[in-house]
Amino acid sequence: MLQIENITKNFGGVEAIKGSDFSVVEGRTTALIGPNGAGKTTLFDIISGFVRPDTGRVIFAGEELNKLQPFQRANLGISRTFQQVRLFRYLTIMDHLIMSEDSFDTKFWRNIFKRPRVERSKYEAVLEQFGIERTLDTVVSDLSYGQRKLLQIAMALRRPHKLLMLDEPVAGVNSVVQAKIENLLLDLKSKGETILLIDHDMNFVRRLADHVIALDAGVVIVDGTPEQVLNDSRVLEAYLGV
Amino acid sequence: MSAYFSQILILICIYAIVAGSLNLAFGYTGLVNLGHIAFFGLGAYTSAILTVEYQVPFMAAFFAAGAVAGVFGWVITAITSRLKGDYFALAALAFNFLAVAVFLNWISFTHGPLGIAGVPRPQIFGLKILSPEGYAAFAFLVMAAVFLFMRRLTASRYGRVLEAVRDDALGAEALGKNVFRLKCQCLVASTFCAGLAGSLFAHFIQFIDPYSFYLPDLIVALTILIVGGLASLKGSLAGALIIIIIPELLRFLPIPDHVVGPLRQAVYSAILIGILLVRPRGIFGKVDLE
Amino acid sequence: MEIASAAILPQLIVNGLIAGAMYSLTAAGFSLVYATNRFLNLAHGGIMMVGAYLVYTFFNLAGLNFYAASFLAVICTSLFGGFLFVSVYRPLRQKKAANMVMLIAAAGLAILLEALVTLIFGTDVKQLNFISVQEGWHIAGAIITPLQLVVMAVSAVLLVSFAVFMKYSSWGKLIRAVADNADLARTTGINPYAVQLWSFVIACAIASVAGILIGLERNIEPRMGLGFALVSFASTVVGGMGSLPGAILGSYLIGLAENVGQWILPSGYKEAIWLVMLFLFLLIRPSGIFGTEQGVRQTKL
Amino acid sequence: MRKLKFLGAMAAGLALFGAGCSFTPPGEKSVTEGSYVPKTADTSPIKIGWVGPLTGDAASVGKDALTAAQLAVEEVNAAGGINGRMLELVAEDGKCNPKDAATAGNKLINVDKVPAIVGTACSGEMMAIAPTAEQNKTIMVGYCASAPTVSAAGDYIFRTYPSDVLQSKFVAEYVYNTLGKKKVATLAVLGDWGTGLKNGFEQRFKELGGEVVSSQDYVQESRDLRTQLTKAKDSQPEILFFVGYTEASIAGLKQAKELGLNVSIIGGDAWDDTKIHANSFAEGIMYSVGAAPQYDLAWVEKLKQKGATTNVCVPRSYDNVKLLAEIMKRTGTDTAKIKDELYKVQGYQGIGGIVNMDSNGDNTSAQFQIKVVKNGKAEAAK
Repeated sequence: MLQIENITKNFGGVEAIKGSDFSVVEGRTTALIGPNGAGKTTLFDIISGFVRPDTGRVIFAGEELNKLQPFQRANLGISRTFQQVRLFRYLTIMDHLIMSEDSFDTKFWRNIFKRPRVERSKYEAVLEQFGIERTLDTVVSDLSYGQRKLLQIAMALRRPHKLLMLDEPVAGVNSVVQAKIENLLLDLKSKGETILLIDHDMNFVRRLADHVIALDAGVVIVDGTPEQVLNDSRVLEAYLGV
Repeated sequence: MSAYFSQILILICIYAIVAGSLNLAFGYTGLVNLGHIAFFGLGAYTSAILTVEYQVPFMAAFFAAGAVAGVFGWVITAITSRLKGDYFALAALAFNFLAVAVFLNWISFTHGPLGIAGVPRPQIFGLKILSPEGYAAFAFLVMAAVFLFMRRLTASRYGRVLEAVRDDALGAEALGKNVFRLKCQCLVASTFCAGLAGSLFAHFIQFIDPYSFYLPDLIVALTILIVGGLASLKGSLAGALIIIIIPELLRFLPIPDHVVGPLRQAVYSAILIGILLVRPRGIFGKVDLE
Repeated sequence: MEIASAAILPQLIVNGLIAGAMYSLTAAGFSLVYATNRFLNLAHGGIMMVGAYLVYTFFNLAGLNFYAASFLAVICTSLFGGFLFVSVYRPLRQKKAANMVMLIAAAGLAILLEALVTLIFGTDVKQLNFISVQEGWHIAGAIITPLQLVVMAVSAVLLVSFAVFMKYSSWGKLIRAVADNADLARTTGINPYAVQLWSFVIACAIASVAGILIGLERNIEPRMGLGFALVSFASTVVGGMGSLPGAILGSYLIGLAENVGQWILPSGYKEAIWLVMLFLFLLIRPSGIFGTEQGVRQTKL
Repeated sequence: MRKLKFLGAMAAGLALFGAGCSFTPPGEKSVTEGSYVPKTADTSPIKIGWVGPLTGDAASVGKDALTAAQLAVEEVNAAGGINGRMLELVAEDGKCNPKDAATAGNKLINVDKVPAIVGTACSGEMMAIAPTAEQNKTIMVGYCASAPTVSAAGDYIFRTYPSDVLQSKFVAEYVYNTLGKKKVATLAVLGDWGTGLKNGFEQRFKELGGEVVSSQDYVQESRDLRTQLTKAKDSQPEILFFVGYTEASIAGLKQAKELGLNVSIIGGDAWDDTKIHANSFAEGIMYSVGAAPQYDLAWVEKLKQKGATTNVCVPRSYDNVKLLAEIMKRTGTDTAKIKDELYKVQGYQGIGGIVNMDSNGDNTSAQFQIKVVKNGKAEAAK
């Protein structure tokens, strides 16, 4: 589904990514792990097009993405979340859910002349599914951190997508929300979603991932099953710095 | 008396359009277009030159005014698209200065500092609008149409995406929204409306010169916008009403004549600073200035 | 299109240097305020104008000795600047006002100052009449007056002291620390508010010196401030936002371009020259000559 | 659809206010509303409008002109007013820009319903008010607007100030014929007045056979004319024709002196300002000005008591009030009659000179003279 070929990226003299190669297989959950500064989020940004790599290619569903804008990649079916939740602070939950559904809302003239009906019950069901106990008209800046994380995952899921990319989905939330998100992801996994996720929590990764890629200082150090990778001495070394 | 009120109403309509369209770019989409008055001026010059020099019918010139302003709006967004917020604002401001410099120096086309005199009153389908009341009715219709258009736009799902671009352009991009195109479209719509207001202005005052489209008008437009509030079209209407009427009231107070002028300026700027200090969201504003 | 003879080139260059020196007097304070306070103080020209009117009041109206009058004017303008900062800019910043709000407030303040001065002094031009006017000195094929040399000297002192002072003195280090990151500076025990206030007051003191010199060279009018504020802004962009020596060099660049440019361009385009420079710099090199590229373009995440 | 409701409310408001103010259909209104039928034994005051720049760049011109107009009103009233009715001057700030002038004129015409406006100072102001004035049959008598375009502004639009066309011709002829200078450099402020004078001058000067060796412009706010003057000096003219308002002229003349531009300098009528004359560097400059036998000194003194000095725009602001008052004594406030009378004015002697109206409402008497600054004072050139 997704191939990363020989990606390098230099930020003002610092090599963030040094020739990374890996691939994400359809229908499986892949986890990217590595210490802070290993280049995980940079790789996410390269895949979704926010950062241009210096060399290398990103291939998604047989198509080379390098020349595409972020929004074009998103519309090809790459749906992602961010480590720092990115929501639109003056808009309501419903605005967010509707916006992530389709791209009718970018059509200038059609929006002036046409006003599609909105079924609130549909969106209320989404809130229930994700366990966000707020009304649809709540402005997102009033939400708790956990609720925002959930909303962001809900948005990413509602987008028509082939690949789901989650950047630290459970970081910084309490254990209740964490359990909620984990169950959600396990459910998705069982339905055959293709997921690429970043996380620090080894136990979380072990329970969820089919495939783990460990990064350190911009290089893929180990690539394999969770057991292989998490027991690898190089990974322990990278994490513990011994 | 009715003629006097009509003319005040005309000015209110014109400035409501200017401030409202600036709100579309600034308040809804977060494009701090400090060069907005340049597009107002481009519209005024287009309409004046077409009707005076080329005897183009008013309605054609009117829409051409919007179109020319819109085209420049597109060009400006396209070439400044890589700049961050503050720098976009400054580049737009520089564009305004530049536009005035061109109005001043391209003498064969704009008559330079002499300005263009004798801009005719509009004639719409054979009906010539001569009286101030008639013109006020026409200006009101245009204003109503422009606000209806902007209202349809901002209340729609498209409007939500514009606000999403304002709040977090990258987040919008990640949702598959073409932020660059949205910004262009928004600025074209905004400058198109400003161009229409320019045409209304030119055919109302019937004389335009480069200095009519300079910093003082930008301050007026910004004051209206901020007093009324960002991301609120109703606010822009209310702001225009307040900001145009208050200085007019000064004319009727027993104040020595030579004091009125500077006093009016002082009042304007004091309102602006006061509102920023006391109620930065303005009367109806929904978002904070960023 | 008329191209003037090359014989006037030295004079045009000198004219450019004089203009640049004049601009640099206000650009220096303007960029100092920007460096520490991170907003474009369009009212800086207005403060310069207030300084000029104060000298006029003390020297021409109250009949004080010129140097005493100048000294008083500098003190009063600085106090006045401090008052503006405490009553307008500081409260706005406390409300977490964005840079754009500060810019708009500053523009409003510029107009307010102009209106108030007009109410008090009227609109007509005031002359200090301190230096008698005669033909300047002939130096290297160009003519320059002693006053203009003083202006250039003051400008040079500002340039050197900014370059040296900012780099080596403890105050300069404080200013740079606040300029780089006010929040970080706070955690290391620096009081950014004090630094911001003091740099604003110092900028006002420089502005009043500028007002005195500009008043001597070009007379005093309520509207004298705005043009200087705009050119200061352009100089700061050209030189690099936040770089103090950059703003001064930017002033010279604009002064030179404006005057030498007239060698080939019709003179009506004189003002257009700096506008085009401003626009091109914003488009092509928004960080200016000495600024850093950081934070100018749309950041990708 | 809250917006629709809001617009609806505004529309209703408009309709209400239209009804309350007797909304007259277009085309019909002007005849009934614009003419002023004098009532018998009416003792209410007659309002006269005045427009000029009271703020902005040209405000120094406007303020003194307003004082002069007020002086004229006081004199008219002291002498019994207009057939027993007192004159009342309503002044508005036109800021020397079209937009503010349009609203100012609009207020005078539609609210104060003045039969006549003394004004304006700037041609831009005049052009902006003229359409409204013409439509409402309100008389305008400009006291300082001199752009050639004003001639065709309308039937009700007059000015006692001569058109720039005449002045620029006069200066060109004076420089070429009287002074015998054949090479001139020109430097003018960009604007209706400056550009108008410069163009007219250059055209006439070339017709006469002279050579314009350098032609420069500057914007109104500019106070640094060094490079323009450097270029002018380099072209080695025999004389410099320098058109500017007081502020830029003081700066420019000083810079000319500093740059050692030691040729004669001749300027336009805005130099008739004592603020310029008082400077050492203004010694010897010449300028053209509407010919008036030295201003009546008693009049200048009266003006001084009111805290005003005279400059080029001041006398005619005074004259226009007096001229209108004189006509209104015969015609009342019927503007159509005032207009007809104004066209007949021949040989009216005012402080600012003789007024002879032509069919454009322009003053053709336009006798100019050249003044020279000597010992800080302007005096007539031989």
